Order: sequence, then C-alpha cells, then structure tokens
Amino acid sequence: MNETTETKAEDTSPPIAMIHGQALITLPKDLYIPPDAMEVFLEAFEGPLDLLLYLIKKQNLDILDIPIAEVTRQYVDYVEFMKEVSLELAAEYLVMAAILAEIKSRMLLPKPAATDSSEEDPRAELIRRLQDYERFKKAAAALDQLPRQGRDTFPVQTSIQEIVLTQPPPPIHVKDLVLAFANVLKRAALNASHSIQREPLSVQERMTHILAMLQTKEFVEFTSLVNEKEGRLGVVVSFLAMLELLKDHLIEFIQTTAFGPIHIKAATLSNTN
Amino acid sequence: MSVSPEQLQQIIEAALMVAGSPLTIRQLQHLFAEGEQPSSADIKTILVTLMERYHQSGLELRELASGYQLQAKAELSPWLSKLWEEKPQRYSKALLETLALIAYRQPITRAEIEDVRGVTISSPIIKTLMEREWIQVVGQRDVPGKPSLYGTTKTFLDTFNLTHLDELPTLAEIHDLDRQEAQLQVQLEFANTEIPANSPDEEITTSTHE
Amino acid sequence: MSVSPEQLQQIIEAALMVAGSPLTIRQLQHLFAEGEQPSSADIKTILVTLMERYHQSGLELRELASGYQLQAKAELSPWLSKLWEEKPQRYSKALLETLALIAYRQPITRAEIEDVRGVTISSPIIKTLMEREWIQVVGQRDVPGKPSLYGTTKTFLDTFNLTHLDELPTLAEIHDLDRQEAQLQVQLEFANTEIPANSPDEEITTSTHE
Repeated sequence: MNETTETKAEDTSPPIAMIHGQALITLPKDLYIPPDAMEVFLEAFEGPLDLLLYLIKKQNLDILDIPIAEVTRQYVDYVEFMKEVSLELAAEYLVMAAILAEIKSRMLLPKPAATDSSEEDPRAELIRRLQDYERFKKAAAALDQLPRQGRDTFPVQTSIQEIVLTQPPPPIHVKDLVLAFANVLKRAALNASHSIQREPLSVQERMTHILAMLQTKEFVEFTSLVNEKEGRLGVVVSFLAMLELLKDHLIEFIQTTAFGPIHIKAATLSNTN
Repeated sequence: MSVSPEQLQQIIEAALMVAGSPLTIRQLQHLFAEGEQPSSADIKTILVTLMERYHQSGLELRELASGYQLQAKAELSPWLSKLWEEKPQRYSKALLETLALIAYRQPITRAEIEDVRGVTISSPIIKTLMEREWIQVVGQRDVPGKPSLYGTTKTFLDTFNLTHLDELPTLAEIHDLDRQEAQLQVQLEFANTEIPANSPDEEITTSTHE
Repeated sequence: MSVSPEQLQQIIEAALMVAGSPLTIRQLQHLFAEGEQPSSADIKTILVTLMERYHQSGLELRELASGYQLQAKAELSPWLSKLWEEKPQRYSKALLETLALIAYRQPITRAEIEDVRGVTISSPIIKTLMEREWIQVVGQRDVPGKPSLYGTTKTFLDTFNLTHLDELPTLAEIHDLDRQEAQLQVQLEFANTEIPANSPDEEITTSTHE
C-alpha cells in the first residue's frame, strides 16, 4: 500500500471502510486501486453485475441509458488491471467483458430507420439483468435489516421448576387387536387352529367369568352360574363352559349329598408334578 | 446511550426473560456500558419490584445459588409439562398379539400364547397388560408348573367399547378388515413384508366358524 | 382440575414464556385436558390481552410463521446482546443475495440464482442456508439433470420475524430502502470525493422499477 497511501500510516489512521473485516486505508483513485487493496476490493463485488452497477453509480449514470462505450472501457481496464496484478479472476468477469464488447460493436452499427423500440437496443438485455440484479441486491440488504432473531430479538425462555412427564398410554382400537390376531394366526400353524376357532367366544368368556368368580369365592353354587334370564342359549353356554373347564381339570363339581346342591370349586391342583 | 429508570427496569426484566439461565446482579450490571452501570442497590430494588409484580402472574422470580431466575410457578406444572409430553408410542406388535390371543382364546396360559406366536413373551408385556387392567389371572392350569391362566377383564371391554366378548369381530370380519387394511397399505405403497396381501387369509377364512 | 379464567391466562402466558419456541393456538389448547380445552377464540382473546399488556414492557408477543412467541423488543438488543459472548453472526452479501432470490422467486434452482447474480454460488452458501434450516429442497425442475428447486422454510420466516412470505419487503418497496442501502454502501463506499454519497443511488433507483 506504500506508494499509494496518501495519508497516514495504517495503524494510526481510521480505516475508510471495512471490507470483509479488513480495513481499507487508502482511497482508490477512480479505477486505480492499490494492488494490495485490489484483492479486498474485488471481494467487495459480488460479480460482474455488481461491478458494473458500481461503475454506473459511481459516475451518476442512468442505468437505462448507459454510455456503453465508456462503461465498457472502464470495465475492461479494470479487468485488465486485475489480470496484470495476477489476481485470480472469476471467469464470469471475462464473460461480461465479452458481452460488453459485443454490445458496443452492435451499438456502432448504423441504426435502421424508424426503430425506437427499446427492445431493439442491444443494451436491453444487459439493462434488464442489471435492474434485476439490483432489485435482489437491495432485497438482500432489506432482508438483512429485518429484525433477526438472535441478533435483534431474543425469544423469552424462562425456566420451569419441575416437569412432570406423564406419558399418555397409546390409543388403542379394536381393529388393532383384530389385526394382531389375524396376524398371529397367519404365522401360526394354520390347521391347528381349526378346532379352537369353532368355539364360540361366549363360552370362552363364560369360562373366564367362572374362573374369575372362583378366585374370590371358594364354592359357587351350580345354579348361581346359570342365569335363566339368558334363556336357553345362556344356560347352554354356561353349561358348556363348565364342562370345558372340567375337562381341563380347572374346576371340580362337588355334591355332598344325593340330590343336594351342586357346588363348583377351583380344582385342587394335583401335587404330582 | 443514557438509560431512563423505566428503560432500566425493562432491560433487566427482558434480560431475566431471555437469558435462559440464572443471572447474578453483577451480570445484570454488565449489560450496561461502563460509567452507566446501575448500582447493585438499584438492581435489587428493581428485582423486588419485579417479584411483586409477578405475584399475580404465573411467574415468579427466584433467587437461586447462581443468581436470579424467572420461573413458571410450580402449580402450573401439570399444564406446562404438556409442552414436553412425548407423543404416545404405539403398542408393540408383540403386545397386541398377546392381548389378541388372550381375548380370543381365554383362558390361556403364557406357554400356550407362546406356542401360537412361536416366540417367547417378555415379562414386561404381561406386566403392561396387567397394569392397564386389561387382563387378569383367572386360575391355574393343572399341568406341571401350574401356569397361570389369563383372561380379559371388564376394563378391557370398556376400553374397547364392548359389552360382551362376543362382540369382538369374528374371524370372517377380521378377514374383511385385513383385506381393507391390505388395500390401504397398497394405496399407501407400504411394502409390508409381514402381511402377504392375500393368500394366507384364504386359509383362515376356510377355517372360520359362523 | 377445572381452570378459572385467571388461571387460564396465567397458564397461557407461562407456556409462552417457558416454551422457548413459537406455540400455535392448537398447541396452547392441548395444554388442557380433553373436555376442558378453551376454544381458539378464547385463546386469541387472551393473546390479544397479553399483547396489550406487554406494550409498556420490554417484551412483545409476536405472531410468527410457526406460532406465537414472546420476545424481547428489538430496541433492547444493544443491552441484551451482552448476555452472550459470541457476536451474532453476520452473513455475507453473497449469502443474503442468494437467500433473497430463494425467498422472492421460490421455487428456484441454483442455476437460476446464478443467472440473476451473474456468478456461481459457492457450495458453502447453500450448505449454510440448509444448516440454518432457512431453505429446503422443495422439488426438482423437470429439465435435464433434474436440478433441485429451493424454497424457504417456516424457520426462515420465524428467524426474520415474519408470519407470511408476503410480509417480506416487496420488491417495489425497495425505493424506501434506499436510505438504508445508502448507509450500507457507506461501509463499502470508498469515500471517494468524486462520488457523492447519495445521489447516484437516487438516480438509478428512480429509473429502475416498473
């Protein structure tokens, strides 16, 4: 920065600008940028469109009426300069130089008479791109100005003394159960299930009912297990359940006297195991 | 930037709100630039004001070992805890199958369930089913080891909105449900390897009662 | 446990304070047991009451894309930011421009972004935006190579304190932001005496927009 540093030494003078955290001490004169600052300078641009916008703004030019020859000259100078100081130049900068040169040459061609529509202007596409880019450049700046969480606003987060986590039991539907049963049957040896499946559920329910009753009462009178209100079928179901339980040695029938009341009790488990 | 007394209170309150951890009086002082730091007495006064102000709210300002912290009152825990409540899990396939077998084939022993399912039942499953009061021990089978016989309970019927066990779908209905399910699965393009779409169902149907 | 109107307000306020993330009206309803859930209208009334109550304080209740959130007011950030040692991250212009393009022109491919910006996008930019969960892949454009289409997320809106995408500063409104832009430019401005600080911007902007 030595030769071009016009003012004071770096560490004493306040920086003119901070570019990506680096202080730019010297003032670039027009397009002449001190070589050391060049890299920093280049990083300040987001690409050829950004550089072009800078050149246009710098000279207070109307974007809709760019003096293409002049802008092209400056742009090419700039690019040439960057190449001279052997900065690695993104290919896009060179592409833009070519585009500018092409527009310039077309501008030099004599205009056909009676064409004033802007679409005919060789600069139209470039202007459209510049405008479009500028809109988003500004949108980006506007976005950065929005109050941002963690930078400008902070969410309230107070604490809580205790969290009582009660995990609610999962919901269950009869369909789950049915599908589970279907599933397990599919896996099981299917023919083995034939006989059991014929048993009406009500007999099994009654079996459980009777056994449950015998858990609390040692003796249950036979007749109390037959509810006449259930009708013929109910009686049959109860009776079948008892026979089934008897067959499985789960209950015993007890009749102390002939024609006396019949009692049922849970089977005394054999001690022969 | 000079700070008005009102702003001072706002800043201290907001700091306690957003910090996420207890703040000491010193830390609160350090929010302000050198030379503008309120005295610790000033801060204490503000803290007392805040404590009183929260009295009516669901918050309280507590002094803990590492500083002052705003907390939701303990009495609100039952509601607030719901914020962290985990989604209810699904019952495992093993649990559902065990329950289904007990429901359809009761009274049944553990060994018998295992026999049909082809795998052993883990104790937590039986425990869970007992805790939910869906199953009960209704007796012992008279075979060596005297295994417990399980059956379903009234709670079980209530849970499934049934009055009697025989309201449980029959195997034919199961087949229909299963087919619907299979169609649904196809629609959702879930490649369910465990439920072959049709064939095993056929076998089941032929063996159903009605 | 039946809940009094006062308690209702306390619970909702405390929930917003402890949650640490935005809460929807539905989530607030779910703090209460089935059958005791306040209507969404009730909750809205409470939220409005709370909004007004905070007006004088350093807090504000904002509606964001993913729900309601209590925040410290932005004007307090000079003090509150001292609570954390790390400085809030600054984002490069390249990242912000990419984000702006995704926000305004979504769904958009990488090539389309590069087309407007005139430069290739470095992969770390997309990666950072994805990691912040500000953008997501929303599909693929049906052209050779099937390039990913990017769009913004709810987290993006939340982070920038917006409820809907249409609250983004409209591109037409950019006029009004000239001043801010000019200030921003000052940082980059090479204080060249030949370049008056404001006028060039004015010139260009007045002629840009449709």
